Amino acid sequence: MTVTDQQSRIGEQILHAENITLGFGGVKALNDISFDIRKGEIRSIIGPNGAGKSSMLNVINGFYQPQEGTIHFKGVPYRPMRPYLAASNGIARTFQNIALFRGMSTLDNIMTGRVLKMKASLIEQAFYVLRGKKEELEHREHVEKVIDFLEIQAIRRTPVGRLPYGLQKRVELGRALAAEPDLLLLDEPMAGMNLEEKEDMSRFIVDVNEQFGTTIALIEHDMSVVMDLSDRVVVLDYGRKLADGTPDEVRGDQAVIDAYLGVTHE
Amino acid sequence: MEFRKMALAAVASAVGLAGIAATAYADQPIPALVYRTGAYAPSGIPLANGYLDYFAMINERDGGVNGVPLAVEECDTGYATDRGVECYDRTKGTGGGATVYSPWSTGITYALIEKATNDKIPILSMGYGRTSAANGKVFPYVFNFPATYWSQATSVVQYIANEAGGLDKLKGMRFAYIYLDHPYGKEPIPTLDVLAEKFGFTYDKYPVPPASMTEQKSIWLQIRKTKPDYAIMWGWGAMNGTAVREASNIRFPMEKFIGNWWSGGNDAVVPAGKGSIGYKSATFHGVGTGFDAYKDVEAMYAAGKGSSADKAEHNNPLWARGFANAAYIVEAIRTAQAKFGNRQISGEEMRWGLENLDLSEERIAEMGMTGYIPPLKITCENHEGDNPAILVQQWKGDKWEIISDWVPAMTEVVAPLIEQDSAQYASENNITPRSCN
Amino acid sequence: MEFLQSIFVTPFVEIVDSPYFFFEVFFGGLMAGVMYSLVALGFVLIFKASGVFNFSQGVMVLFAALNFVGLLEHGVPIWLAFLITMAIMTALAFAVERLVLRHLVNQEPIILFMATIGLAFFLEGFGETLWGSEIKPLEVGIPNDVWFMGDAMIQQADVFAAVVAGAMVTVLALFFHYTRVGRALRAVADDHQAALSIGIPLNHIWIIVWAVAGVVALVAGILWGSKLGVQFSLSVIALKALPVLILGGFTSIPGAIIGGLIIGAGEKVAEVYWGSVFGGAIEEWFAYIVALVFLFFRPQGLFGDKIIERV
Amino acid sequence: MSAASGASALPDIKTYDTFPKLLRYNAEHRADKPAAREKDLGIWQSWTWSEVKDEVFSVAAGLLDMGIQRGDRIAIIGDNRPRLYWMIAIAQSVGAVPVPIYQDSVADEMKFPLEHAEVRFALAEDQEQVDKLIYLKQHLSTLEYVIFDDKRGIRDYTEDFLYDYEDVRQRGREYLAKNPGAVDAEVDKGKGDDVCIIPYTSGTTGNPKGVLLTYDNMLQAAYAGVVFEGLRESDQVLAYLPLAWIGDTAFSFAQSYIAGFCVACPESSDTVLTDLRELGPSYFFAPPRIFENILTQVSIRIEDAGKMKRGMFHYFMKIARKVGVQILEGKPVSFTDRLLYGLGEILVYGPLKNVLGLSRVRIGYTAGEAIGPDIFDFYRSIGINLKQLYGSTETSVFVTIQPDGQIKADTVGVPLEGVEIMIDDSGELLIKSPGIFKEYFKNPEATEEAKTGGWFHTGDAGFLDEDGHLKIIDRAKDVGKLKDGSLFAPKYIENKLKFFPEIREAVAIGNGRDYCAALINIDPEAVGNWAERNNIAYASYQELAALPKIYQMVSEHVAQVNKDLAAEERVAGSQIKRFLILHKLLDADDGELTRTSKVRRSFIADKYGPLIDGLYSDASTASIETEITFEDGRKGTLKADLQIVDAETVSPSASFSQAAE
Amino acid sequence: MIYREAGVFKTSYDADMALLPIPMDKYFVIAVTLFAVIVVPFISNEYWLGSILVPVLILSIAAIGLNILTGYAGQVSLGTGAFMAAGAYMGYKFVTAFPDVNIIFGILAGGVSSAMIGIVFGAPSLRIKGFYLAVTTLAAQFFLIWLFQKQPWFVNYSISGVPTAPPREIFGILVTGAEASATARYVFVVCFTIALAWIARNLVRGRVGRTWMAIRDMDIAAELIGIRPLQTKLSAFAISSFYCGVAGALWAFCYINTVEPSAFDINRSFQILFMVIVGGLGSILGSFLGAAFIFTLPIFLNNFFGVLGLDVSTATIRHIEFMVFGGLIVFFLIVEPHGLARLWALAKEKLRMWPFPY
Repeated sequence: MTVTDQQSRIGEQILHAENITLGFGGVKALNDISFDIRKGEIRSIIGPNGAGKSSMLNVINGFYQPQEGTIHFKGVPYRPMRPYLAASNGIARTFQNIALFRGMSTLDNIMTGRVLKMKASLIEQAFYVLRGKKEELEHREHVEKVIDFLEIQAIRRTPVGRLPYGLQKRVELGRALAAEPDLLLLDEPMAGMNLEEKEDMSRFIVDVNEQFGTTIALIEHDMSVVMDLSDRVVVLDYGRKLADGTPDEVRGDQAVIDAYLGVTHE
Repeated sequence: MEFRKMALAAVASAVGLAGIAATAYADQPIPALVYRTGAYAPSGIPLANGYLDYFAMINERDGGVNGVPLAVEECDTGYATDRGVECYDRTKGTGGGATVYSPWSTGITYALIEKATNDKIPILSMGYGRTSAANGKVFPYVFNFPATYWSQATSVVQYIANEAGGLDKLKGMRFAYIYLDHPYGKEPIPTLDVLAEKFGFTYDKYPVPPASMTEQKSIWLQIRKTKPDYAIMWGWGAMNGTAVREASNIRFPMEKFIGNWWSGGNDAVVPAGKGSIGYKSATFHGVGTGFDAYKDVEAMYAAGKGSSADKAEHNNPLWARGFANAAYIVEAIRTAQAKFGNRQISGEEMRWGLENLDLSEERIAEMGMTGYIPPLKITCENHEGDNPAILVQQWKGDKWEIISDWVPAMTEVVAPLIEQDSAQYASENNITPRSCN
Repeated sequence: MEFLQSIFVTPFVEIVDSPYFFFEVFFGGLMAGVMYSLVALGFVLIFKASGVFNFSQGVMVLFAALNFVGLLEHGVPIWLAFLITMAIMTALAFAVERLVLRHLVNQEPIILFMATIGLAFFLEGFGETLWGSEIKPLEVGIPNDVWFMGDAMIQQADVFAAVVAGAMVTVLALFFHYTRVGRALRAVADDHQAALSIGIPLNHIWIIVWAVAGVVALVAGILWGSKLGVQFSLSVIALKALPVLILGGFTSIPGAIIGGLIIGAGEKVAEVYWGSVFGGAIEEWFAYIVALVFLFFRPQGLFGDKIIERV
Repeated sequence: MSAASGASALPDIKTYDTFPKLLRYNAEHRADKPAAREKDLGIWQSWTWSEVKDEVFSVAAGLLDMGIQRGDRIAIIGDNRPRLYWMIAIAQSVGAVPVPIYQDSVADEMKFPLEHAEVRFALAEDQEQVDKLIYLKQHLSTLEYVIFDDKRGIRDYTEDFLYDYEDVRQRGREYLAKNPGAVDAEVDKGKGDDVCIIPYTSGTTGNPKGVLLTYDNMLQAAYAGVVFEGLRESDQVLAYLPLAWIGDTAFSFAQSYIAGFCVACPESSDTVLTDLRELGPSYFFAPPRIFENILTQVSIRIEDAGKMKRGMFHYFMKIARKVGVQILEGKPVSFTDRLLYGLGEILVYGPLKNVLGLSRVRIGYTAGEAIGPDIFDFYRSIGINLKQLYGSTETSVFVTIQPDGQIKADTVGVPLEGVEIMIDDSGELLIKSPGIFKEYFKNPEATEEAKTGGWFHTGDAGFLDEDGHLKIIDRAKDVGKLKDGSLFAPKYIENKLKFFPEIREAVAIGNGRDYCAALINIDPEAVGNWAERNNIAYASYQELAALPKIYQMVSEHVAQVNKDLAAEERVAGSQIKRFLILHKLLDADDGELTRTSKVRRSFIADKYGPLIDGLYSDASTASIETEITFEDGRKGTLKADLQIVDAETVSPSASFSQAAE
Repeated sequence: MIYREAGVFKTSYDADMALLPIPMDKYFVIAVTLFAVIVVPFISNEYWLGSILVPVLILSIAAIGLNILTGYAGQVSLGTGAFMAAGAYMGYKFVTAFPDVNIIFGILAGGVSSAMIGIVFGAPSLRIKGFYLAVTTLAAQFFLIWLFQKQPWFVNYSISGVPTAPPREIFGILVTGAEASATARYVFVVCFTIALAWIARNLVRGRVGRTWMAIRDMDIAAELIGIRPLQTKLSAFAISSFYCGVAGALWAFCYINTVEPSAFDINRSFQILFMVIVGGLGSILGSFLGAAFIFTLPIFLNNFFGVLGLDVSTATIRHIEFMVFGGLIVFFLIVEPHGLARLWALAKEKLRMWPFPY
């Protein structure tokens, strides 16, 4: 990918977090963290276990309320945020431990991702008329595109509980994509995958970013993956921000090498 | 596989069910809605035994009523209305049509009134069910002789007045009314209201929820505090025993505690043991063991027939009540046979038999029931009978004893109430009261 | 206005007017609560160790009492009847583990819950087939007199029940703290893996805990039965234990005791002083409403483990 | 109009002598009939003939706009998707020649046909194919335009020769708006003897040859087939075999354009079986291998069923074997049997066909190799009208077809109208028919060799039987002799071995040697399942293949084959004397099989030399080191010591005397 | 075995997302429906219509209601009886207040009132989960029954407190009250049942159904994709209660003919929970199977001994019935914890794959 290409793809700030502090009891999970995410980029948050990565995602999508600091999303500051509000503002996410709706099929799981886009009244749904029917058909088509995109046609009707781990992860990504988010949060999308699955998932992440122009923020353990995928990387350690920059800058950062790279590459 | 086998069996037996209904009965069919299980079984078992024993005795001793054997089929309702309705529907067609029903439950009676009327099968809800059904003009198929709840309430008040030395002594008295929070328990309240107004007493209402009949502590604490002159109880099932037990716990004077006739079984006094001695209750038939009719039952037991219950059960007023109920039914069949011939009679004919039932002292003596049931005459207008009255019995620690004469009801109080309620019913249900002339 | 007064003024005036009576009501309530606690205790034991919401606990009370009183009627001495019934309850625990629980390992809680309802039906039918459904008086020599504290009357039977319940809880506490099995039971409540490491198979733990719950049911059955006679209605008191459970928390033995006391005292006081305002019989739902309101502020109950939500 | 009656008149192929002309005919006469379907986005997206014509003409106009010349070659590379089929017609519309290429070839394998055909345009299905073309581009001086169908992943490619199919179509629409009739004019220029298509044959030796077929070849051959079977508009075919294979072109393109039936493409190669079941085609082709696989699957799955069901299945299969074929062919059978068969239809055959997706098959073909009589009869006995057909790329497929009601498992049927057959002295089969190709593209020597005086040398050895049915024994060049002069037809022997479900592939050796020996591949699925049922543990194919029990089982099969061979006088001398089970599956990626899964005999003889030496010595083992290619293209070596076993042979005289009894 | 699906393919989402995409299923359901509405009334006797089919159908509606709440939205409720009671009492109030309005509206009014009450008692579900929630629904059970029993307004100040279901007509045919023929009541109830089952099916397979299941399967994830937990749970409570309310009203009007609290006691709640679980959580079909099974099993057992001709006392029969019933429940849960619907689905799957085992 050429440099010019990347610049044209990445736009203005979409999310801006300022001085975020989050504590549980006496423990500070996040301590005065500031960073931003730009439209169209792949932004990674890395750090060792317990660095506060997941907490950061949870703050972004409103699951935790930070004690201090503000977040602006699309220029609007967060009021006390609830997860469903974050979702309706265009933030979707996947989970480190798969959080699919196990009793439902792949198709239904992804359809559920489009819940916010469906407006039919209860009566219309009850009688399967007007919007109740129209929306189902329209959204089905969109969901089929997601299924096609993720190459999971063969498991369309399978209850997700029966799928192998790698496919479940893919379905979960599909559910998030179905919402057509402005910002997609991925919490360790490749955790527990084998090499081939990781490669597939990386391809999907890049494709999502390129094809739909979706801004992606991802947490990942696997450094090599992060460095290949990301436009910019934030490094956290013990709730503090160690470094922030392009993969190359981060890779060269002494603090990062000491705290993280040095450890894992032993 | 297992499931499939079972389903097949289910279908097979369902088919069988239809088959049996058509073939098994050739005699006078009397379905018996009983409850030998569930929360009310302690009351239901002696009732059922007495009821069935009389029919069995008639079959055994006389070979049926004028040669027509009685075919009794039990159906267990568990005192549940829907089960009762199902039992009714299941049995009403047996053997050419059920003769009569005694639902033994106010709830089931309510649910069956219209159905039975429609099916032209009479209901004998003896001393329970819908009181205003005493009005035969509106409820041609429902009978509730020999006395209704409302009559009973007036008789109880009358008895208290008698004990106190006259109706005027009621003025200023305070009663506690403990009742099952159920249509049955609420039935006498309008009457009590009228009586309170009329005689100047007051009464506190203590409802006992059916779901927690055994939780009466707070009620009796309050009674201990208010110290009423008399406690009157309209209880059923486990509620009776609990109440007597709690009353004895707070040292409530037992001779001032009177239950209605459904609170007068052995189940009411057993749990409290000695504490229940002195507890009174109403009854509309005699108690004890000395009646001639009982001897025939004992003879039957000796032959290994009947409910195979211990004859000690005859001491239980509830057994006696089931027995009396059956006796009334048999007499009504006789009455109907007298008009329609000595053969199986239909429900409609049975209705005529019930409506023209006339038990004189002589007839009662022939039945071996002197002192056991009072003389009775039913008419087209009056399905309660001409002589609503109660006896009062008292628990002596090992048996019940009748301690009063017949205490008549205040029909002048009850009649207008019946008139009013049945009129409301008639208007709600678009019924034109029939003419009895 | 009058209505408000009858809610907010009159009852308190009455309490102040007649403190002895209030004490009597309150104390009576506490004693009723002890009885609820005994039933709730059985629930908690089983829930704690196996995560099963055992709806049949109420029927176990009936079943134990039926066996006990049945044996007495056949002239078995009390102590022997007690021991035999304990053995029966233990056998029941074995049977339940072998025939039911073992086959339902790893099923959803609601399935296990339904299974215990099925068990309740079975036990009810079984017990009554064996012993009949007539009411049976139970006399085991529980004192039946009253004491007076001032004007307040105290039932000796209640106090006896409280003492028995107290002893029971003490024994259980000792059992849990000082025996290997007891410790395993506590461990299993926290973490099934940890319990395995103690070396007691999960199956055994289930049997033990069901047997203990059976004994608790027997004690409750004797106390209730000598009060009400042994009859079907005994099984219905299980419903009374449910609000106690939610108030106290499903997993806490002290919760069951304290919850029982609160519910008992609360509902009696409410019924006596406020019941008539609403037409009486409010204690039927009062406990549930209290529990519901309480849960709203503390979803895990009084002593239950805090529920932490994670992503 | 009733679709079911469907047997409307076929177009006159004299008038409509090219496919684009037929397309115009269809767009006019079958405008609203479905022409194509594809399982995509969860449903069967459908196009009518008029939509297809619109699409084809639009894209064709786009190509005109891009400067395509008549006679240019257009490579078509990819899975079975409607657009790829349309591209055949698109190319033909503007007088260009489509060159379909096997989509699973690696880039280097593609290079030859692309280079040889001097393609100027290419349609690549997706990123995978585009990548191959980009890699090859520098070697292909003629390639100017690469059009891609699925833009997934290609968005950021900067190569200036890449064009999005949809953009081309858009261009075409604009071009058409300016030049209406431009495409029609090009279509009108087409003639029956123009080159229609250049498929490349996957030769077992040497480079592939481009077979130049004219419209007349294709149309007349396909038309004969259509008439022979009464194909009609309401028929439906599932296009799942490689598009570059001439058979697929014939069934899914040529015959569809003539008969007007609908061609459906599966969602992906993973979902073919599901799609087959959903679609329920009425016209179905599969090579014997697939029928064999399906039957193997059936047997395996049935073995897992409950005892009762299994018993029922076997019972009714017995009934089917007894009378099924007769009933299918309308021959008289006893009433009881008919009744039992009817019951079986309800309980077994019907559901089975339904589950397999074959219940609506009206005409089923198999060809390419001999099909095991057991397999063939199995399908026929459950009521599927499966037939054999004989043909090749050079004959535009259709040479002989088994006519309904006259099916013999060991023949390939009777010649179609216009087909003449001759057996030369060496036993080789020669054919003359309207479908015979024009020439090998840029290979006059080969043309010379294969075609003399209008007769095409098929290279197959065979003969016509007494009923005029053609019987194929083997490749003519493969038929040889043992040292003792006995006839040795390797394929004949191999096929007999392969008819056992446990044997997947076999290579018989013996030409010029003392006796016949065999290398055997077991079928991992069938044998694995068998092992599982018998509680035999194994970790890998190699281990499985070396198990004594497996050897034991294969020995029995070989003995059976020997017994069969002994019963036929001509081949009785070539019984298998020694054999071994190979430690790896023969694989096209390793060059051991052709892309159409035919054994490359000489390559194998070379590669497994040490093993073959072992077979002709007294040794009881032989060791071998082979190179294998992993799925991701990496290579590795595999070492193994293999056991060699003496097979039980039957003395011919003994068996003849038996047979005579 | 019966299924012939080859060649059944969908060319549009409309067809693919139809209620019953497999033609065999569609024909089967249509046949069953027609059979139930047109044929059954002619071939069944009064007992079967009035005492078996009518209650089973009504309980099926209630079971669908509970299944929506418990099976689809994952909220366990033990208050079904109370919501049925709400429907019965409010339906009664409505019918007597507006005697000229069509009875259908009366029944629906019962459902709507029950739905509103359901919303109130569903509110705690935001904070309370699992068995804690189950027990709190008992608050609804006891409070509502107490309320209806206590307040004479609900029974129009009837002296007995047990009003009779007023007779009402549709097209001049009595459909409620004791005088209505079993056939009329059956047809009335079966039409309601079919309509409500159809609606339930539409709901659970559509957007709202997916949000319910999402909350059931993983409430946090559901919230993070934009599903409002409270709104979703309350909608489940409301619709569930609506179904229960309609069932309660029908129970009072078309089956027992009286409006009495004891018909809706805690045992009813348990009975319906049984139906849902034995039938299959999260299955509309299961609600029917469960209702039929649980309702008819005791009757069947009761008759069973009679058919055998054994001379067993009624009480013993009942006790054995209890034991067998309890035992069967346990047996079923062990054999197939997902209920009869799962057995059905497996059987169907078997038939679709026939003759293969999978």
